[in-house]
Amino acid sequence: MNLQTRLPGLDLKNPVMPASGCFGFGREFSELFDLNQLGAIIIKAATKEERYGNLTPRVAETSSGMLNAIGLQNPGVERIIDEELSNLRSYDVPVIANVAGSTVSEYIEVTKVLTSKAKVDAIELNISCPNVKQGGIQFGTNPELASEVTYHVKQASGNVPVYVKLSPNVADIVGMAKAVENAGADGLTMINTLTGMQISLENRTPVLANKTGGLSGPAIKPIAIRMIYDVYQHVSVPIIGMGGIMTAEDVLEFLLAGANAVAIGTANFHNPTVCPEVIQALPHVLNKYGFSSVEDAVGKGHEHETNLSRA
Amino acid sequence: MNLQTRLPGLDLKNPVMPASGCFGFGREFSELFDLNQLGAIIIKAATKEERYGNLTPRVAETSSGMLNAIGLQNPGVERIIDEELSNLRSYDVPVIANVAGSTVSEYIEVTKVLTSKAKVDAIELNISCPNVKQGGIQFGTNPELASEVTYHVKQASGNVPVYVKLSPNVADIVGMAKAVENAGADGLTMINTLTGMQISLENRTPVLANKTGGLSGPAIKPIAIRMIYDVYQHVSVPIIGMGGIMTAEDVLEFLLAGANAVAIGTANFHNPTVCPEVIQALPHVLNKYGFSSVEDAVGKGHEHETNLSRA
Amino acid sequence: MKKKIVEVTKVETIAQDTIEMTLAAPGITTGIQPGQFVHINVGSNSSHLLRRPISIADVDLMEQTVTIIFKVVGSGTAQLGQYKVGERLEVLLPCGTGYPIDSINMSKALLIGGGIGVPPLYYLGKKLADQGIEVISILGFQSSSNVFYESKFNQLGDCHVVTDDGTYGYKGYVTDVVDQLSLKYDYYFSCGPTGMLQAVTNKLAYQDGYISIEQRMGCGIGACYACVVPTNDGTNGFKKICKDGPVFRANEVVLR
Amino acid sequence: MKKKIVEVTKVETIAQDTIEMTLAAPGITTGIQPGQFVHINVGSNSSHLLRRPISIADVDLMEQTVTIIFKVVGSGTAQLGQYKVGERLEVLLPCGTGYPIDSINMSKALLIGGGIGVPPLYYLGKKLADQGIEVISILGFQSSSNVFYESKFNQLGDCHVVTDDGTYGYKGYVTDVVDQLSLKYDYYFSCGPTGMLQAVTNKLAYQDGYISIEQRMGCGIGACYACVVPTNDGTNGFKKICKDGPVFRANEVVLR
Ligand SMILES: Cc1cc2nc3c(=O)[nH]c(=O)nc-3n(C[C@H](O)[C@H](O)[C@H](O)COP(=O)(O)OP(=O)(O)OC[C@H]3O[C@@H](n4cnc5c(N)ncnc54)[C@H](O)[C@@H]3O)c2cc1C
Ligand SMILES: Cc1cc2nc3c(=O)[nH]c(=O)nc-3n(C[C@H](O)[C@H](O)[C@H](O)COP(=O)(O)OP(=O)(O)OC[C@H]3O[C@@H](n4cnc5c(N)ncnc54)[C@H](O)[C@@H]3O)c2cc1C
Ligand SMILES: Cc1cc2nc3c(=O)[nH]c(=O)nc-3n(C[C@H](O)[C@H](O)[C@H](O)COP(=O)(O)O)c2cc1C
Ligand SMILES: Cc1cc2nc3c(=O)[nH]c(=O)nc-3n(C[C@H](O)[C@H](O)[C@H](O)COP(=O)(O)O)c2cc1C
Ligand code: FES
Ligand code: FES
Repeated sequence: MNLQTRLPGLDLKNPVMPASGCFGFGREFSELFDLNQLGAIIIKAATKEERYGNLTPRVAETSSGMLNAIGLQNPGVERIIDEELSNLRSYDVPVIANVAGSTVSEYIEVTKVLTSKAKVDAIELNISCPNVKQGGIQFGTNPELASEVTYHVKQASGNVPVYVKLSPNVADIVGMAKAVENAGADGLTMINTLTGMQISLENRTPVLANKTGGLSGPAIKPIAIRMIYDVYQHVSVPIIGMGGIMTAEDVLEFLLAGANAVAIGTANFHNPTVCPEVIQALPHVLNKYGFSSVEDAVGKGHEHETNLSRA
Repeated sequence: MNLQTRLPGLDLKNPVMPASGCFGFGREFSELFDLNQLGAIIIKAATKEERYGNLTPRVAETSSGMLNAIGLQNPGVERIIDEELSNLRSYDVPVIANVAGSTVSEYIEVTKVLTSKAKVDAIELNISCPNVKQGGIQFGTNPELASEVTYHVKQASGNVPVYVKLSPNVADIVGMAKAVENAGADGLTMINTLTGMQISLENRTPVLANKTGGLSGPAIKPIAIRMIYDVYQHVSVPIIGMGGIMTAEDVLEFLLAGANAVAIGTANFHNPTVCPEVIQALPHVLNKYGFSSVEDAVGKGHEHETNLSRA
Repeated sequence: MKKKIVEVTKVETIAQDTIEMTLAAPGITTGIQPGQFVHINVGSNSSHLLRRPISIADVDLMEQTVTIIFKVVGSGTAQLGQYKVGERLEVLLPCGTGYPIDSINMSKALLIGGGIGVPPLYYLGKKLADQGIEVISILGFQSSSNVFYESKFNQLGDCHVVTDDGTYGYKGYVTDVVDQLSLKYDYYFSCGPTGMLQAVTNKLAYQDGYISIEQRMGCGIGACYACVVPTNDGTNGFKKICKDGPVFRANEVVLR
Repeated sequence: MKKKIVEVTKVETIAQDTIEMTLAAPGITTGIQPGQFVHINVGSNSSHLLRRPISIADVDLMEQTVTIIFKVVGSGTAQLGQYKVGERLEVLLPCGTGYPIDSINMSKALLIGGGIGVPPLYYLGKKLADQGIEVISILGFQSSSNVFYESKFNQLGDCHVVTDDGTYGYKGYVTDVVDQLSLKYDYYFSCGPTGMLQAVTNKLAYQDGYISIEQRMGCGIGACYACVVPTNDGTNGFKKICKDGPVFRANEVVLR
């Protein structure tokens, strides 16, 4: 079974990669399995300077989901390159760098450093982090701002493709997708987390120190599927889908909705070997439901509709 | 333990009521328990004319949640009054009528009929139904439209209070809440469902005939809690909270977030006697966490913050 | 319809992926009509929020038990199949409207079941036979490994088994057997996949009959409007399968 | 750190809501240091998405088992407590960095444990005693019904139990006992609630010591930055409790 997947700038062995922020820089997981099995790796968000993130608690469990408010803790782009990317480069796996910032110029600077010094295979533009006070989510909920930052980052990235990560905390996801596509995005990654909160009955205060956090995990899968399905009908750039994937069956559901590849986030915490297990199960699942390759399945959840409207 | 809760137009024995669309008009549940135990009843959406709703399948199960796309099936406001409300009136329980429509004038007409002919205790203005092609959700994602329909329905309702039901499918829930408060809403009910989708791997098509459906159940509770927490800090009208409530502990979490009362939807399908069971457990739970009444707990999840900001 | 905690008193795999399970509780059998179903809470809050509807396949008034037969097709039936003798389940029963056998005047009945549509016909056949009505049954299965309850139906009267692949009994569909046998009967009673019910009702359009149909359910008690089926009376109206059905007169609703 | 399927070989309630559980698998004990923890998958996907960290309380190299002791405080530990002898669990172990006992030169050690902070100190004490180091312990519990492992600690050396309400042993807090006994020792090792650790590290500020701390975890292996604690070195930096800890030098991190 052919699991190969071709996306702008990315020639993937298979369509499965860990999602940003849920895999660090791969170091810990490499103790548990051979990272060469992965389709790609999306690394944790990089900002210009070191960031210390939010106070703890930073995570909470919810029904079929979790909340996180890490707050973009990272050692800054230069140290990420020196301490982490060189190590990751020893694997034969494309690296997608997640770029975050508070201002358009920070996004531009981080992108320049990553594409010139580190030669990452793609940029994932994180305009949707709900857990920082400045930047991030404002860009992700306002089509003009999203379009502006996409345009400038695209200018700065040279020939390294830029995938824009969309926030689900919007009324009109198709509008956002079109805005960043028009601004030059080479692809979309979706979805980031939904803003949520849990309140401790004992302490009478939100569980997370940051009060709100990003909701991820199987709880949000129906929202991710809906958004990808809708966006697929209105944009032509490829989509890396994510949100609650736990199994190879889930991967196929995302492909049917219109994703060309997928990322797995929260499931890595439940089962740190979930990525290779899903990759191993995928051929059987594709075959069981009558598909002969990954590409064969992409967007096939829309077929019936086309048939109907042709009738 | 005092469970009494006073809201505009509603003098409730306790703060727990079934949510609109999940309890029909109470008839079936009355076979299983005495409806007099309920704090109130929110009945299924009423439109001017009979509506036949969407094709089936209309529901699907998701991780800790469900999708529904009933599509406002109802016999029309006149038959609801004749066939259902007279029966409900035999119970000593306030009735809140959920009003839906495609146009502002439909909302007005249905409200007039319900408040003049049927003397319902309150109107729940449903501007957030994601499952109908026309009306509903547009009103709920656009603050100007929401404000307009609220204003007109408020004019039409006489002295019957109007609660506006907010959609969570927005980037700025506080902006929506303020808009309808300024337009005269007596209270808010929140949240309605999030738009989602499930795709059948066998059939290669969305499971629901309507394709998308509304996501409800414990999966969305963190989103509901966050939205109520945020809105509570910015509006002064009371909030009836809902979204994933299964237990009396969940009820307390909603009270702490700022809800004055709560509604239970999806849980009625899992356990049709959940409402009386939650009502029975509530005094013990309030007491366990140090509260002496329902009102005592409302908004107390914000206390720590007040303390901090005072310090 | 009541909410009951029942004890599992028997679990047996009677065909491929097909489990026969007996549920016991005092008073459990009260008021059950053939064709009604049990609405089962198969799991905890988060793992299965929605109940699963399973037809009542048999009733034992002496033992106060109800027997169900289900096929493991997804996660809900898989979880139900994990229950062991002695464990408890929470169920709603009896749900829906069954076959109106007390109000039908007949001397000979034809039962036509397909796959997991066979179970409700067994209790129906038993009740009919009790009333002295002659019962003939045609049961369709995919393959020999799926066949169950043949001998039980044989005790009620002639039973013809047909498999899609011909690995057991006749080869083909239940409607083929209807053709070959050219039977005489007063009413037919059918339950099975929608495709089968369409074929049966088309073929037997000139006959009086009752069918039992399925749809994904929310509440299972008539409150949520999830499980509707369009009526055939030109009104654009709907019936609720969980309350007005699952049994309908053959021409009462639109199958699609 | 490895992912292992382990078999539950013992489950015993040893104090109020407190369960001792033994996990067995070939190779399970390899490389375990006292103070490390097991990161346990307590449930199915949807019921508990996040693992639960539980300290290693004892290790049996002969039997290839690891013992954990946990208190049922919420739904995760409740579910863990439901496992029965013979059932299997999936775990990551050993996780984190334990007490660096091989690199410390000492002849006398004081263990100070509070509540569910007591378990990791037992395996620590056992290893220290094996090395010929004198072990004194002070164990604090809420009330007499919560006391466990007193006799086990007594076998390692003097053990002083203190309860908040005085229903068993001394009355008061572990720090009160530290005052009353005025002990001499080279290092102290403490694990317990944050409030207790603050009191202990304040009182013993002049002493060398190690503490073990808790925080809600995501991955439990160092990848997600959920479990950080601020370092005390003026850099605004953080350490990861799941990887750099849970054991830290007493003044290495900021407790709050
Ligand atoms: C009135 C009635 C009587 C039934 N009697 C029997 C019986 O006696 N024996 C038997 O094996 N099966 C019977 N079924 C079908 C049975 O309910 C489904 O096979 C079962 O719900 C599938 O659940 P699952 O979780 O295993 O499958 P999944 O596919 O994982 O189920 C996912 C969702 O789809 C729903 N669903 C899937 N298929 C069906 C279906 N055909 N009908 C209704 N809901 C469905 C489930 O309720 C659930 O909400 C009956 C259905 C109805 C409506
Ligand atoms: C390194 C380490 C070692 C531990 N060793 C032990 C031990 O030996 N025995 C023991 O009884 N307990 C121990 N704990 C605490 C134990 O992990 C929590 O009591 C448990 O996770 C609570 O889960 P719950 O579902 O029962 O509670 P819930 O409150 O329902 O848990 C909900 C969430 O909060 C997290 N959580 C709640 N309290 C804590 C806490 N104190 N620390 C970390 N996460 C928490 C859970 O992981 C979960 O994500 C240890 C914690 C850590 C970090
Ligand atoms: C702990 C945690 C940290 C995350 N950090 C980032 C991040 O740094 N950048 C980013 O774009 N997304 C981040 N995300 C979002 C995920 O990449 C992903 O979009 C989201 O969690 C949905 O996928 P999932 O349900 O599979 O986790 C984070 C998610 C989690 C749970
Ligand atoms: C089957 C179903 C039907 C619903 N119908 C309506 C409706 O007619 N009007 C309305 O305002 N909300 C409707 N809702 C939304 C609920 O009232 C409630 O806002 C939502 O489900 C969140 O609560 P829950 O998680 O407790 O179900 C419906 C929900 C479900 C599941
Ligand atoms: S399932 Fe709710 S009305 Fe039938
Ligand atoms: S829990 Fe993920 S880094 Fe510690």
